[in-house]
Amino acid sequence: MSALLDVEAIEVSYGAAQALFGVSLAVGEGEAVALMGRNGMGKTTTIRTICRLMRHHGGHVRFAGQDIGAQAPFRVARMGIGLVPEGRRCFGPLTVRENLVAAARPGEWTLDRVHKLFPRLHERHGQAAATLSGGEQQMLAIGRALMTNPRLLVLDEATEGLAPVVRQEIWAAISALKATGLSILVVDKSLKELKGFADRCVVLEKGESVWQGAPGDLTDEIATRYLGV
Amino acid sequence: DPLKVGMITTLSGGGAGLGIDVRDGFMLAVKQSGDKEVEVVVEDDQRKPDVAVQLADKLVQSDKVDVLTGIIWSNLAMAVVPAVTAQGKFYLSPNAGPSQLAGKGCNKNYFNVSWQNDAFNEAAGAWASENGIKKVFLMAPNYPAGKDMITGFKRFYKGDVSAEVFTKLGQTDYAAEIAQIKASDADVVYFFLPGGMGISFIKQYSGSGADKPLMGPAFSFDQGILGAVGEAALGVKNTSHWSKDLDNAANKAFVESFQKEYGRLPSLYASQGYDTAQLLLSAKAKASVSDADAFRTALEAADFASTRGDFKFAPNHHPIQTIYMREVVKEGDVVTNKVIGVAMKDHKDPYGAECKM
Amino acid sequence: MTFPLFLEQVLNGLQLGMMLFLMAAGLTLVFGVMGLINLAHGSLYMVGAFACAGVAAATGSFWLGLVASLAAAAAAGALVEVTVLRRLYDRDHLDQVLATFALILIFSEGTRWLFGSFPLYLDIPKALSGSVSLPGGITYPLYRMAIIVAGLAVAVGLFGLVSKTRLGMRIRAGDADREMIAALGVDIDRLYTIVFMLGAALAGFAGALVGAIQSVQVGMGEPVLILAFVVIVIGGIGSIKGALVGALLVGITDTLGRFLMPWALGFVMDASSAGAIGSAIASMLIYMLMAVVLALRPGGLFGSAA
Amino acid sequence: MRAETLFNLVLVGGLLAVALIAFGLEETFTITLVTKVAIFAIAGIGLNLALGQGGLVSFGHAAFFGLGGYAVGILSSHAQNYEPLMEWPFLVEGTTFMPVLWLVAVLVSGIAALAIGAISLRTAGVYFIMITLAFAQMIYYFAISWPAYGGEDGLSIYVRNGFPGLNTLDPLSFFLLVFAVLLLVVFLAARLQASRFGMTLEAARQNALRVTSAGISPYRVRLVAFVISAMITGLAGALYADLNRFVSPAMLSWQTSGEIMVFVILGGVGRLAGPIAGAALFVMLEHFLGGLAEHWQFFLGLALLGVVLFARGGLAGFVLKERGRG
Amino acid sequence: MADPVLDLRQVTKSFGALVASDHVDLDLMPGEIHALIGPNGAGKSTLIKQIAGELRPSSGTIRFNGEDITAAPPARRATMGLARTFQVSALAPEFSALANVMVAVAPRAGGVFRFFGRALSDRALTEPAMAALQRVGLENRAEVPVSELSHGERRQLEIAIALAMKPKVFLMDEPMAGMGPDGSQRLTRLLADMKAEAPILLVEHDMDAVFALANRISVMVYGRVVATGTADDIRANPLVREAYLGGDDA
Ligand SMILES: Nc1ncnc2c1ncn2[C@@H]1O[C@H](COP(=O)(O)OP(=O)(O)OP(=O)(O)O)[C@@H](O)[C@H]1O
Ligand SMILES: Nc1ncnc2c1ncn2[C@@H]1O[C@H](COP(=O)(O)OP(=O)(O)OP(=O)(O)O)[C@@H](O)[C@H]1O
Ligand SMILES: [Mg+2]
Ligand SMILES: [Mg+2]
Repeated sequence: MSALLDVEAIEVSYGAAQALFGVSLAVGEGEAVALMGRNGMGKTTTIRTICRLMRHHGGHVRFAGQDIGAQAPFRVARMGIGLVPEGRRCFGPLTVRENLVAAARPGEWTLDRVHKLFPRLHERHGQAAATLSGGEQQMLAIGRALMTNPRLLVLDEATEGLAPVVRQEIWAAISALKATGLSILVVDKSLKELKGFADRCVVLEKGESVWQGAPGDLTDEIATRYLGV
Repeated sequence: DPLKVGMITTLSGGGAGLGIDVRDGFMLAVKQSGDKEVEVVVEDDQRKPDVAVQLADKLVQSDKVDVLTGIIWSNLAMAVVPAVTAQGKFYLSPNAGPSQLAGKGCNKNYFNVSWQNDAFNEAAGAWASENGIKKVFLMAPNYPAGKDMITGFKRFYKGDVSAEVFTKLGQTDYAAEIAQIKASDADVVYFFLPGGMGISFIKQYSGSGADKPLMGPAFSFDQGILGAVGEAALGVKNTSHWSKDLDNAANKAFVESFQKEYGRLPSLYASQGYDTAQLLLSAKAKASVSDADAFRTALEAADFASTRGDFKFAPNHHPIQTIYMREVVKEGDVVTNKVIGVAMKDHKDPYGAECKM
Repeated sequence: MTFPLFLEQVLNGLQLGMMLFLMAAGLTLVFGVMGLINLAHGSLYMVGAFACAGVAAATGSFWLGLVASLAAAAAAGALVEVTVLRRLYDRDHLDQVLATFALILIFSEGTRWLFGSFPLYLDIPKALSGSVSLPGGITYPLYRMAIIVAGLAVAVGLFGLVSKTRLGMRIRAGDADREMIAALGVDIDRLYTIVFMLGAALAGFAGALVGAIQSVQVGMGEPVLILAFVVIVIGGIGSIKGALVGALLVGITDTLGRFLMPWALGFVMDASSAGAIGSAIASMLIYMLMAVVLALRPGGLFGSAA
Repeated sequence: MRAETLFNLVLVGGLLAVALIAFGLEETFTITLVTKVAIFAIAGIGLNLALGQGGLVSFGHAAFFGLGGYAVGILSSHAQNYEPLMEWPFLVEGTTFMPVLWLVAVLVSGIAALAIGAISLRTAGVYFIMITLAFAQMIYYFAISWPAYGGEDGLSIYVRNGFPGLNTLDPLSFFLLVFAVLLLVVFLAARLQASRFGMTLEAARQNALRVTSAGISPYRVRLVAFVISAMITGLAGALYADLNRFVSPAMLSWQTSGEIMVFVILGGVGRLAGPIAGAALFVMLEHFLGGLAEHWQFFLGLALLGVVLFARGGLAGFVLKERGRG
Repeated sequence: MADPVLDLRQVTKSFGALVASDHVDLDLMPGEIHALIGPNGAGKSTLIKQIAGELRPSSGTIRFNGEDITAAPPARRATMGLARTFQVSALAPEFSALANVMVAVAPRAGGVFRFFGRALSDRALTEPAMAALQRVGLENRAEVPVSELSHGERRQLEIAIALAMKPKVFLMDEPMAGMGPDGSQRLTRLLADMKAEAPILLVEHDMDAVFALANRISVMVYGRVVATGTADDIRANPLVREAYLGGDDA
């Protein structure tokens, strides 16, 4: 399996404060990778670096065989990275439908298909995104990323704020997406679901990738040591 | 003896054309005199009164000038002149003559070489009465100079006033006023709208289908403005103490040399700048500015060939001069003014009586 | 006062409103949609008027001048956006204020440098001179009719562009969250350049059209700027419909105020003071209107509440 | 923080030094310029309180600057003409005594700000910018067309007002007086910035919801800040009237509001001494460029543009960042 | 039985055709944690906003310690003792974590209209603020600007602020959201402590936490409270299982 995304020993800083000290991970074509770690360990920073919203000063980021270190964010997105950001960041003044349409690029994912995945978004299509409930916004953020027809879907806090049943739906949806061959990189706090879903896990600790492996190998000892459970 | 002149005038922003004309007229006269002893320091007041005051301070304190001049606008003059004359400096006004400085607030060191603000309007009022105009529509911006203009007009006007309309300072659209004019029973519209306001009004008026003749003081029909309104202004009558076709030798020489030097027709303001410099040079030839009394006497004599022909000072140091009636005509390709008669001979401002020097 | 005169004044008010809308249209786009406080909007308006006057004088054709005004203002807009404003989107609004204030100085003095200090000549085209007769015995200048039509066309076009097209959605999305729209694959930099050019071209267009019946001179842009801001703030920022309604309201208030205030005061004082005082109140009227509208609806008439 | 203190001291000290050196060299006009800088700086510090700390971008501070100026102009012209301001219901006479004039200027601006702020603060963001502008414009047009005190022509104060024990006509003495006021204002602003009130105001700027849910009404905090801000700017207007011995509606115009704002942004928004740096740079540019070239405003524009583009956070931000790294 | 601290009667809020709160009756007793759960968009946050005063109910009344506060402005409710945390963090980003807490302490420690003293060295502010940070485990991040805190840390800070207000009621909108597994566990312990100080109205989707903490649970669906009961009642309620909990969860 050739790696679609290949992150190699990246170092990233906020001003003078370094946040990542060599994070490496790879996501293969069609693979689902879970990024884990306690609060403040650098998951979001890693994801932002992949999407070029932050610059690294050490290491490499490659996507589909290209070094994307010098690319503008929009180019990376067009190459096929779809982001569901932490905190959702829906376009508040725009309606639900406009949020989706603004992101649209040609491909299998269309407005109809997203509506089918999240019927709630269909119901609320004319409402300003800012007034959606938290969970509705999360659905919108995922739908919006799908509208870009990505090859790699990156979800930061995929199910934050969702009702258990919706959470299950989302996991089901992401699993279905995975089944279609979409590659996925996901951050979430629910260990159980991540383990059930991911092909591989990467654990971050204080800005370093300290452990990688199949979910089955994620022992309780590792979980207690790095994830605090 | 050397003579140092400080010129504060408007060289930037919307009203810069006037300042530039005054400056160019003034400098032309200085250049023609060939007098190497005259030094002129020019400063830009940006049409802001506070800046003008500070520049006056600078010219007096740092540059140590003997004479100041150059201010275009009444409100700036009101800010600067009292302070400058109080410090014993001479001020020669090449434009703007607020009534206060002609009356109660007159000063022995203040000379107005242009006109008292009311002059053109008084002459226009007199002319209107003599030429059988029964009813006028008066219009001016709502600020002191505008109100003075209207008062001035009414002073010698015997007929009726159909309406008095005050517009907003800086107004650009006159559709509402034009509708009122069309609906009124006036014979003539007399208006004072300086600068861009006048340009907008005339352009809009000419396209509106209104047919009442327009009249006004020269400011709205100055050469710089006629260039912008073009034929829309044809036929408009306006009062002025100067016109480029005034038939005297000094004026002919001035018009020709100005055109040669700067490549454009001189305006009213240029002639005033030119006359101001001429007056100053004439005084310098007679007395040293270090002897203030002698210099003042030399100024009072006004012993120079004015572009407007006869020129002398009243006791309040304001001009006694003839005001002409001009008409906007087309000469070849150029829209310009032509003198059609005298509106008021030897006009003298009415405020002098209050002046105690 | 007669009734036809009153009607004519209402018409004048509407017409002034359309003119204001035309002047504000570009600003609404750039300010409401891109979130950029562009004080130099008035300068672009001036650039348009000067370009039109310059080209019309050289070629004798107003229409060529109009084309030139669009081109010149768009080019100036693109230049300014690429060299200056682009660096300021992620900064504080106040940096934009200072930068565009600096641009006003540069444009004004630059224009004076090129064209001199005297107002330029610009006349309405022959095809649009003359007047039309309306029912009720009102004659109305054809050119002003043309401005109304142009204003309506711009309103409809802009409304469609901003609210109906994907381009419009992306611009608005970019305003809400620039980083996020880039992360979704939209080249927001290029998009903003295009929008800014469009806004600038609209300013130039207004400058040329309105300049033909006003004074084409340095400094003509600043009063327009203030009025345009008043208009879009009354209407609610970001709303084209709001800008249109705001413009008409301001136009009618201003026209009728100028006309009715002195008339009404004439009943209680002599004509001369009524004229002066009435006009003083009239000149404050649109600002009063704005204050009242905002005090009652802090987000403007059609804006989302601030 | 220490770098900033040093920066502030250098600025304030520099102002004094320039004035004293100018006095030594008998460059009287330079003293006038420095006085102007100090006065604009006071106006800017006033605005900075609302704008920098409170995030209240007032585009109408010229109203307070002008009201402060007119308070001085009106009172002293009455005093100079020996005409009482009013005789009924009680006698109010003019005065030429600066402390009283200042007090009146501060009160008048404060009261105006209370009224304007009470309405304006219902709005936020750009709406606030415009509604403050609207009020300032109303006052401006009123001043232009109201004939009693000169209208557009303005109002002259023939002799500068007096301050006990000081010859205010002497440029250096007047400068020192203004400078003392500036020091006082800087001191007050510094204390205010660090105080609970300053902290709360700042928090309200960053997140009003945060403040509300802590049980504080952001509206009240902002209104108080707006009033204090206006009072300081009004005081500057009072001083400016005496500097020029003249007041006019130009002080009330939107260009003046814009300029005060430019001082603040140029110097560094929210920085204590930012307005001093901004005013100094602006006045310097205006003075030197004005003498250099006919189209000096073109170059002024370029210079300002340079500052925005290359000095993030204004002069203060620029200088202090450099210092912090070194 | 003691009087409820918070008492909602027939509270209704509609947005156009959508009824986000539909005649809601709800109360909060002293010493309890009352959890409010329900599908996304059920109207939980809307209800919290009405209690906090950010939204005005279309009809119905809200009483706080017996006093009708339906129309009171939000700041006043906060002064009366209602503290809330936000679903999406509402913090002053340029301030340090400590200063954010201090702002909340000030109104209860002498008021905010003090213009002279240095706030940062005012121990009446810093000490309670520091104590609150300690309780949520942020004491080592006290001086860090909020903009540099990670998402999870911000959530912790929100709670510290609520704690520092020493309120009579906590309104918490999804405090667990964004917390890592370890964070959730620690927060669960903290909330269990906090209810001794003041009762908590808790909106939360983390069922582990809800079932571990709540004395009572109300379920909201389409703006209506459809069930109220103990954890076991709710877990057993087939309607809730279907509409909210889903197949296997909890
Ligand atoms: N804008 C910023 N400026 C400075 N430091 C930051 C900034 N954002 C994050 N950090 C720091 O970088 C580190 C990593 O943060 P990051 O947001 O990547 O963590 P995370 O693993 O996503 O945590 P969480 O689960 O809480 O979201 C943290 O120590 C955080 O304080
Ligand atoms: N201002 C508004 N205008 C229109 N609809 C609104 C507005 N505010 C909220 N809504 C709608 O009201 C419903 C309730 O929203 P609310 O935020 O209270 O849900 P919630 O129960 O908190 O959901 P979640 O668990 O996802 O946060 C949602 O469908 C939302 O879209
Ligand atoms: Mg994160
Ligand atoms: Mg919610």
